[in-house]
Amino acid sequence: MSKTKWNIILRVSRQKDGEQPHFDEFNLEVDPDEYVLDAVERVWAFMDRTVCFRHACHHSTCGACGMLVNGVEKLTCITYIRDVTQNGAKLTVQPLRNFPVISDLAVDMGSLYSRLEIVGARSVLPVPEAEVEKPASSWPKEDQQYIRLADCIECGLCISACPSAATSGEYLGPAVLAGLQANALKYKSLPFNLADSQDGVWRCHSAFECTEVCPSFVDPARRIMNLRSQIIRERLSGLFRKA
Amino acid sequence: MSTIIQNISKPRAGESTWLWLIKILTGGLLVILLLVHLIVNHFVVEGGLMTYANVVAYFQNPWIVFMEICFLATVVSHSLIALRSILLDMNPAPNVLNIINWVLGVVGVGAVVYGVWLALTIASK
Amino acid sequence: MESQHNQPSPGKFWNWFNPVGRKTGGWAFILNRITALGLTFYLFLHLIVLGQLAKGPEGYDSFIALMKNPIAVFGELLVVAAGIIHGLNGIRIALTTFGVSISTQKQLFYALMAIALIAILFFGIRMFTA
Amino acid sequence: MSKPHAIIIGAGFTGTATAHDLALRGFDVTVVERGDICNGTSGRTHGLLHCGGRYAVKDQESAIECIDENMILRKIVPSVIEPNGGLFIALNDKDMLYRESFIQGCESCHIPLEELTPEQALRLEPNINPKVLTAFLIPDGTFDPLRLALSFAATAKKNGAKFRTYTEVKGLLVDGKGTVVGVKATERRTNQPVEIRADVVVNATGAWAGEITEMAGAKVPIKPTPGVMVAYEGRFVQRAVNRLDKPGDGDIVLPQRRMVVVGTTSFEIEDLDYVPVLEDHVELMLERGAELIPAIRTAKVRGKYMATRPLIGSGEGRSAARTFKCYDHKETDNVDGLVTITGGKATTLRAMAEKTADIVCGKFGMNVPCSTKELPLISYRQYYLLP
Repeated sequence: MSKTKWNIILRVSRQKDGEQPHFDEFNLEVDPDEYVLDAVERVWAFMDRTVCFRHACHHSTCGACGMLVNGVEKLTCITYIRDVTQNGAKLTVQPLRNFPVISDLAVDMGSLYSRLEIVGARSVLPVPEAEVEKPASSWPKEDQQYIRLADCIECGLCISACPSAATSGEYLGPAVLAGLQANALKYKSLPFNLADSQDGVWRCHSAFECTEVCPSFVDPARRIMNLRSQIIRERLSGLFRKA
Repeated sequence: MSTIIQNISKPRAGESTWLWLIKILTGGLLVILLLVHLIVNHFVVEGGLMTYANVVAYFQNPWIVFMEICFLATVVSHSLIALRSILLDMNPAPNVLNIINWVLGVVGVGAVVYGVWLALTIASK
Repeated sequence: MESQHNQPSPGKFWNWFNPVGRKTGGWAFILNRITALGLTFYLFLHLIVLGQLAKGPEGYDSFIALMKNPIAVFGELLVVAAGIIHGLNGIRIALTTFGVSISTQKQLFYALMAIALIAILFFGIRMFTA
Repeated sequence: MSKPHAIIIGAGFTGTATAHDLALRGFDVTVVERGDICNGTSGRTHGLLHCGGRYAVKDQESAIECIDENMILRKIVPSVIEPNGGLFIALNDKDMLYRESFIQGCESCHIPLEELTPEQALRLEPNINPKVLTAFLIPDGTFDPLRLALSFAATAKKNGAKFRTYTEVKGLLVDGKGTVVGVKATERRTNQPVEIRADVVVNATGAWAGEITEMAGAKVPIKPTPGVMVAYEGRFVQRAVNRLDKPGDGDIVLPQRRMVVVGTTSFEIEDLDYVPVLEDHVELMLERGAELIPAIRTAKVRGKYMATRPLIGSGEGRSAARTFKCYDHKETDNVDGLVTITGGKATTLRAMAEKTADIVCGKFGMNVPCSTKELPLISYRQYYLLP
């Protein structure tokens, strides 16, 4: 790791309880191979103890530290400083979009968690069902018995990046639809009706920004499209069932 | 369980699968119809329908009349269904949504009826 | 002070237009929606204008004469361009919805826009030289 | 009399588990946390659902606590755990020397283990070092740190506990007789001072416990000992892989989602609030991790982070006892109304809460039995649904 140090200006979005957001700038000596979250934590530790930000695991398993870094949704604990700025340049961190701001960089993702709960998105699932790109059937027999934490770390980046989620709070959102897609969809069940409603898959307008920002291999866009095909198949076969 | 489940658990009469399928099918159809429309009406037909006489002559063939009406119905349904899904982004309350459905329905049917009338009047000239 | 836990921040209708930090897909969506709104507006304009045909030759021919100036032709070229861009992008959306080339949706978009550019040039030249 | 009101400082593992236990035992609970849930050591723990094997030889008290709690957590909060077990593998003769004492240690701590031949081990986990000489199957597991704490916090909330995050304790409220009767804090969302009164204050701030006790002139023998962990992209194994040896650096690699996390090291620090990730420790993790799973050598680094373990007492780094202690400062420093709980391991959070709740109930003469061993926790997401 390079020993050269960079001097950057960290512009932190500040917003205390209802006032208009404004930026505070901090001059910081950083190591380019550090993460953006380390820089934010150093600002809190040494420069301004009033800075509020959410963070827990620091290695992309908890989903707490999502922020806008130079306007793009990033998981700051795994985003190298050298990938988002240069020596002597600025680095802007802001809270995620489409969530109410608790304070400064911390947002309240209660709406995301409660919807994941309602659609029954699983937090742990059998290993063969966990990855979208590898169908369950392609997993070796002995892997069937293992259970692991899901890919989705519920970090909210996809909800922040989604243009549909930006327009109204009712849209379930990419992460929720992706969580729903991972479960087998039963025709006319509550999750099916939630998915097949105007606030479900039909509010997605294929911007693919969710997959673009997802740090965790979930590929929500692919899952939403798969969910659509499932719903269309169910609806079409529903016709013949009735006939 | 919580307020959340009330307002999103009842799948509001929204753009269900059928509306979406119509939108995507008419969309696919339109890609062909639009190209045909552009090329035939303005490049193939002599005079490019630039004069009243050209148009009347063009509309004497009943097939053309039928084709233009189909094209109109397709493009009107596609655009109004899509406009409706854009309006859904305004998160309209159920009663407002009903009004939107009605208005778009009336506008759509009205446009097609108007188109048929127009095509027939030209054809009869 | 418990912030309203379950309420997302109430979005505004025009928030869909937020290109900050967006990549190809986000831009394609914005482009798709703008062309859609333009085309719908033109559709109804087009229908109203064609109404002149019912009133006999004077109305229609005088309107066509009016439309001969380069600005109007450029306007019509914009409509043609919007139609082509929207149509081709629509193919991309239909394909990806049925699972085709989701992982290569960006490349597909650029390829389709290249075709669109060629078509627009073709129509543009024809319209301005006719 | 109405429910006694307990303030718990710190919303990490110990804080949330204690809130859960006290809420069940009839306390009004307010958890005060300067950041959000798990933003201290608990968030950055390795994530190992410990079976106690690592401590079966030298620290059997901790080992027994771990295996018992391991089994309980698998029952009460399965939705945050990867319960796929673990392996202790020997890679050279020095490791083999540890084999006998490891078997005896595990048996005396009732840690179930099963010895595998190298072929069996490699068939179960093809990516471990092919030079494996012997392997032991033990009931390790992995958990998601934030969601483990949130599960306890959600259940506590369901039973009436209040969580005041982004509220930093600046001082303790003390009455005439020197009894702690509440906390002075800053509500960081508005930068306004706030005072919360309570019948008892539980100091569950882990490595920061000393900072809180200082406010009351009391002391706890805490030696904050950070360790570096490195997460690599790629789920090379389904089970946690431990080095068959006495505790050392980088001797555990565990799978988590689509990563493997190599841990950990041990070093001394002064400033608790920011501990840099030491570069040579990261290189050591790469080297040691690659010994256990060679594929790590070419894997992409996902995240490098550090967690400050609250070790108790005199022992040097590794040898310090890893069990936990609960101090009623009425006995230790003649300061009533303040109880400190620290030390211990992530896996033993429920047991630490039980002991703390026992002591706190004792102070109020309430002998309410602990019921958290069997009670399943509600979904961690409920923390966000409940008001």
